[in-house]
Amino acid sequence: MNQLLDPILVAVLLLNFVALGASQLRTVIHALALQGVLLGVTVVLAHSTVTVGVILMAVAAIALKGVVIPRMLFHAIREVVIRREVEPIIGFISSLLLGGVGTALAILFSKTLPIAHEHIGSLVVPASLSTVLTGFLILTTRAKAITQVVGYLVLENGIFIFGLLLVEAMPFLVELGVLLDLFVAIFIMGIIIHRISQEFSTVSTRKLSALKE
Amino acid sequence: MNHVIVHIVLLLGLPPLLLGVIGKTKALFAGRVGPPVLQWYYDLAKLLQKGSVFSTTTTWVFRAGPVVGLVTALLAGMLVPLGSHGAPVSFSGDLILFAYLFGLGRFFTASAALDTGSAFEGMGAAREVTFSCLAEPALFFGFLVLAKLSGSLSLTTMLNGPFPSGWGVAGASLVLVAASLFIVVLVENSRIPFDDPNTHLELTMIHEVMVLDHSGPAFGMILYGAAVKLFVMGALLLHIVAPFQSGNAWADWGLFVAGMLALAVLIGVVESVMARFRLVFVPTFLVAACLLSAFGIVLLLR
Amino acid sequence: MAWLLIVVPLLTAAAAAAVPSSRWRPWLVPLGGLAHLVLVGCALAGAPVSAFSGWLSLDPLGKLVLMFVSVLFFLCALYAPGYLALRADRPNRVFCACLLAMLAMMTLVILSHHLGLMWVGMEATTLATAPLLFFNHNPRSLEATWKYLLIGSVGIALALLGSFFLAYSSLHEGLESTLLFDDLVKLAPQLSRPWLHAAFVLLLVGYGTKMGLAPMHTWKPDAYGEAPGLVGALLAGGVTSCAFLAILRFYQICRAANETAFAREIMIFVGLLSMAVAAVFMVRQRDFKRMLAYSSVEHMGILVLGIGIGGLATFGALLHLLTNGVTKGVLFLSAGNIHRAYGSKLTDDVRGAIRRLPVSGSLFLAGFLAITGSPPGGPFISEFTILNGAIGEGKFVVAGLFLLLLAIVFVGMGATVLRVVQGTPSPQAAATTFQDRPQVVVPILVFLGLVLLLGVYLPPPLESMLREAAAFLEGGR
Amino acid sequence: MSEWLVILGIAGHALSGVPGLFFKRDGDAGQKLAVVLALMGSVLGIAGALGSLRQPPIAGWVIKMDGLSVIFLLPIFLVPALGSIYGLGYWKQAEHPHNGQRLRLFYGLATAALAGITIAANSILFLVVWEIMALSAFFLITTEDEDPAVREVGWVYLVTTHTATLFLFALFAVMRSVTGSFALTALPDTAVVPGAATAIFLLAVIGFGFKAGIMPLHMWLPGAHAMAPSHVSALMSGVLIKIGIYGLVRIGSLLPHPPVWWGGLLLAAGTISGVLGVVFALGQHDLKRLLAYHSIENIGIIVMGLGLAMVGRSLGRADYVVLGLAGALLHVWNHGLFKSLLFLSAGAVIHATHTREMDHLGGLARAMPRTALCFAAGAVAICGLPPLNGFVSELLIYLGLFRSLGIGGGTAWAGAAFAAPALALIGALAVACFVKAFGTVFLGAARSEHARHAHEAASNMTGPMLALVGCCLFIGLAPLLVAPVLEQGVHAWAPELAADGPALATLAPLGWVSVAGLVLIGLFVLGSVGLAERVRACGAAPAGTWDCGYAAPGPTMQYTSSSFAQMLVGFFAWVLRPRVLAPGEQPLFSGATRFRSHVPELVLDGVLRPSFRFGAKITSSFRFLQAGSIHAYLVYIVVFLILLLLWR
Repeated sequence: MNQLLDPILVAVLLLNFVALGASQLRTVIHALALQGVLLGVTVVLAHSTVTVGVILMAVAAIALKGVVIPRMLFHAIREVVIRREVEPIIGFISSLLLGGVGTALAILFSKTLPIAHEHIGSLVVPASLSTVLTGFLILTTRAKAITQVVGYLVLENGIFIFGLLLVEAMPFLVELGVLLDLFVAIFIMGIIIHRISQEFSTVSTRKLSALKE
Repeated sequence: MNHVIVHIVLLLGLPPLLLGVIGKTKALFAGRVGPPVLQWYYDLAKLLQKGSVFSTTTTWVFRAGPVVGLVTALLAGMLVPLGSHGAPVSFSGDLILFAYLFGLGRFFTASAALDTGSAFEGMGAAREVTFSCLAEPALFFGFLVLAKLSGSLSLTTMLNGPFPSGWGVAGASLVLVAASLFIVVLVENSRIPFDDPNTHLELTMIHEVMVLDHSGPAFGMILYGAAVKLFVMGALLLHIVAPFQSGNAWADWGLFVAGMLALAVLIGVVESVMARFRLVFVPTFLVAACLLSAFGIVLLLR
Repeated sequence: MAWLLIVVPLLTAAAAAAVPSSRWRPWLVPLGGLAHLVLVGCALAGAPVSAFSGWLSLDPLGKLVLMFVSVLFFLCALYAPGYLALRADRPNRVFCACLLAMLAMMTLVILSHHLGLMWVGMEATTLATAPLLFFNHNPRSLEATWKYLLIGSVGIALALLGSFFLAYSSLHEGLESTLLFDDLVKLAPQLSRPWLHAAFVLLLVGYGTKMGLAPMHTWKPDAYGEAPGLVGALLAGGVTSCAFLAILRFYQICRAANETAFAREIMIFVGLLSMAVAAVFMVRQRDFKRMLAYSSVEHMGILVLGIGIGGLATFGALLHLLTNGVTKGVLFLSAGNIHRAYGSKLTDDVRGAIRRLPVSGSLFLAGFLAITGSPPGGPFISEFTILNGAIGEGKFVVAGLFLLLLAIVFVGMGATVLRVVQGTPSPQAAATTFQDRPQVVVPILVFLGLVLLLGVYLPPPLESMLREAAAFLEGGR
Repeated sequence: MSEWLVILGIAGHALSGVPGLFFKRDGDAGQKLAVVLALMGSVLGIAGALGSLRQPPIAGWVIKMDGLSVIFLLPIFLVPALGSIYGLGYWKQAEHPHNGQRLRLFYGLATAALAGITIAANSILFLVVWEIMALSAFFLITTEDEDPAVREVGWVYLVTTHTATLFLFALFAVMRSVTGSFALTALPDTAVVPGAATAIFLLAVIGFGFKAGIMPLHMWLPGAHAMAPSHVSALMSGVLIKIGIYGLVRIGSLLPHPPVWWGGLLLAAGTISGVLGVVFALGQHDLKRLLAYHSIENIGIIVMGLGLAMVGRSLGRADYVVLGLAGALLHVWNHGLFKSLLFLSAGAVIHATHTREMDHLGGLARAMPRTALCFAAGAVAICGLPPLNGFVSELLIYLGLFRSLGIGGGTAWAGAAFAAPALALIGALAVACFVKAFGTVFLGAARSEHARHAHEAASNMTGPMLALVGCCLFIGLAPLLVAPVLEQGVHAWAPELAADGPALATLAPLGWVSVAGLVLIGLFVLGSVGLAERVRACGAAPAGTWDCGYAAPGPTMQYTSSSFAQMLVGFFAWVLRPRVLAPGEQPLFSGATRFRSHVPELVLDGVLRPSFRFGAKITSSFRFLQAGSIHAYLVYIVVFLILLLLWR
């Protein structure tokens, strides 16, 4: 495991908290973009031998997670003329606290799992799990559809981090397939958010509760 | 063979006499001279000569009622032994036929009453069938006791078998059964204290109110049938309370007739000394009768 | 061969996207379905299906599901042109293309023995079906699509994490980490238990979301309620089967790793929970399409329950996969017709369907009776087999709960269905000019035929397929 | 050979309704064709059934035909055939264009399925035909589904029958877990873990009890019988509910060496159904509901006989087995005959007056003499009175019960003896109830316009009824002729008796029954002739009813069915819970007032509906979980995930 990996993961964790704490939608998306770039870098670091494939992979990740998707999100915001604030269902402080608790729990849980000797002490597992939890937190505590997309992306990032542990197992093609799926998913979500804003003149999913018992 | 003939003769001939005896007894208690003992024979003969009146609402059921009532009573009479003599018709299980024959009679007499469309007769029919619903189980509990004692399911052996020895082994049960059967006999034959054959308050009558509309020969058949029914059930009871036998067959016939007359007198006495119960008490007594005979079988089985 | 199975539908999809005439385009769907059916026929006949150094291959389990999905799709495809002709107001380019793409992706999931690849395919089906749900382009369908997409994606993401855990559980033991299904089964005994357990749970929850197991089923009533009946049938019969297949693969790994007990008790729990939740929501259900969705939840529960019971019930569960699928075909399509005829799917407005639509109404009733396990419907045999399995395994409490829940479901579902079909047609019946036409009725009749066939007689080849699949599944060790 | 005749017969019935689907809705050609097919089917079927008595039982993997099957096959082929003839007049296709075809289709299907059940040799086939029968019955009950009341009773029936089916699923699953196959074969003694045997028995009692209508599982029965067309009621009450008895008998035959409490349980259940059934019947004022409750009563009597037979089997008392089972099986026939006779007569009344309300009828005996005669015959038979068939079967059961005192040697089980007075009570109550029914409907004066304009039913309706009367009379007068068939049934149930079991004729005075019956009829004829002669001789004058001097007795003054039963209903008010809507305090010279009394269905209205409402309330209290908030949905996923992660 590369020494540089852990510091970057720490940064990723911090970015989780930014995403949780920020009140401006732009800030959140910026944090997300930065997280994406960092993850792209980690790909390179995770591999013991850097090959063309790895570089390609990293570039793809950075391009998608760091540039394309954030742009799409900004576009969506711009297109959908709406207030730029995040609409938290619970306050920022409490979401931060929950995030902290979540991270702690994630670390504890990762302690219960046996780690392979070469990964002993590395932050990968805790970081990925806590990022996953952060993603869930954003998904469940933010009203705006866009913010939920952000949450989903954070979730994906968490999983992506875990992927670093088994770069050997994960063939290049599948990695690309995963990224492609992610891209398409976000694309369709973007379309739907656009529709939502047209139909309901808001992107708050609070309005999206007509279908119920 | 002779005994069969005697049986039939008695069955056909004796019943009105019982009614006469009952009437005479009551008259004596009342300090009256009363009608002659054979009065009922005259009445029946008279009724057979009389013209009849049929309500325009009635149908064949109205005419079938009296016939079935009489026929079933007579047929039942062929199943019970008189005195120490076996019944002409006797087979294992005839006791059930015995009970159900009366059921058939009840069905048609009650239907005949309803056929007139009269409120009173409807009332009478309702009471008749209602009370017999309670009398029936009492009768069958009694049968259970007798069957258990005699180990047989035929009236003849049941009634001639265990007595008087039965009194030795199971006196208590027999007393209970006798008591309950006595109640049943009184109710089924509409005697005081449960019913009053010759009251004039239709509202209080059970059996008599059913036949208000019958007249002439049909009415005669009804009266005769009722008498036969009393005779048959009385014979049943007599076996339990007075199982006396002399060695001689013909003497036994005498004993039997005497016994029946004594029973008539007893009924007469009861009717004279007791007042008629209010209608609402009749069910109570019948339930009591059921319990008595049920207790009788329990005593046997313990 | 394997490539063909996937590529042919994709090409047809592309063609559908290209064809200009929206009158003729729908006919490409049955065409693609037929082609796929023929290919599957060859594959079953023994043509070697393997590509990508074993990443794609066809095992007995895959054979069963593939055959079923292909038949189901073809019959639904036969229904499509008639349906789309009725909905001429709506553009159908995306619809047709996505239908075929969905078929391709389902095939990919079924064939792939590489867990990552399978994941990609599964997520792709989610994405391919989203536009189908949005076919009606009204706020309700929009909401349904959004929920389906988000919940589905989140769930599937968990499945990916689960796959990673699985891979890591092998890596951890110093073995070379792999996501190849066959290798994992071989290595199973040495896998690290904690990672394996966590992985199984994550995968069950993840693919369970796609399958619609409670409590991850929440998207289902909305999606099935708003989507065209045709799409509902495909989701309830096809996509869910693929997700179930995925779960089965991991169950198989658990068996190979001697973790059967753990996997089974969790599956029994989830299965009963799903049945219970479905039962609760089916009682007094006023929307008959949502009711069908809950019925689907219930039957997914039954599938998982059957696997959890094991023994004879495994066979029953696999059979139930087929019987439930075809019966759902009857129900969703006839419900779609009734919906068309009344312009409403609420029991307040829909009465006397048998008088209004003699064929569709009767079919809806028949489908209800079959799905609730009345002989001689197919589900009767499968559910009865599962019950026999449960009692044979000595799981009397499970058997009792199973029957109790079936009874509750029957009461809940029956009240709604009878209100729809019986009586004199309500005024809304005159709302539309829709009538039973051959093109929208014949496919349903074929489905019903299959239901009854499976009920009274199991064709020997099919039976042997089922037995092989069950053996393959139970023969993990 | 003979089994193929039976299968042909089944096919005939199954297809009888099909051609009609292709004929005009307002023509009766399809109906005539259906009747012909049904008749052919019945002739073939009965021929096959009787023929199979001459050959050893057929025991294949699919079909199994022995004495029991034959005993149940005969009424199954007889009653529906008569019913479909009756339908020609009662349910003319021309008068019911939109449901006549459906009715006949399912009428045939139900008949065929019933016959199929009795010859099914494995549980899968059994369940399939069972459900076909149950569902066809549902469609028959809901023939007039435009009427909400009909939909209601249909729904109740559907729920009950499906519950029963689920119990049967469990039953056969347990059996399979013991025997290892789906074949309906006797459990090997060694294999029977007591638990499994008891489970099988109890599941059978409940599962089949629903169909048979044993109290308290009868809740579907009164409404369904009342609401269905009358020839359907005849089919259901006459043969369909007996199939529950068949299941009970069949399963009982597969369980060797039952513990004695099984028989005791059945005896108790039978007694309760018998007494309560007739008591509830007394409370009814709807003619068909009354008859329906009597079905429950008679099922009770049948179950008593079966219980006695089981006791006998546990104690090794062949005489209990023979008398009890033969009585039960014969009563299955008898009830099939006289109950369908009664329902058909009731149908004729309804067809003529368009009301089932007894208190609106009266005096029909003059307008419809043949129907009245048929109803009277049915009433006498169902009360178990000589000389008709009901008496014979009850006699057998009585003899068995009395013998349980230990008469005839051997061990006694006096517990059964106490059922005899109960049976007597049932009989007496039945007499009361049918005097009430016959009297209020056919006798006295008409109580309403409906009744005043009644007309005799067409001959294609009275014909089948008279045929049934003939059957009742035949069994009542010549029981010796049917005894051998019954014995075959008994031996199929208890094979150990086939070799050296006592003959029915030696245990029961069947010959005497015929003699008594003939004498009774002879005396009756004699008496009536005599009476008629006297009346003619002495002259008879018509007059109005003498109402104890009341000047103007009117029809409304007659005793109604409710007032007739008022005392008895009072005795049993503790179980009947009659609802009385009586006028309150009336002023002087009060105007018109109403008095109404009604006996609700105890189990359905008293227990089930409230509990179902409660259940629905509970379930709907969970609705908030699906409130449409996607956030909540995501939370479910997380929570559930964590829960499962903490599983181990």
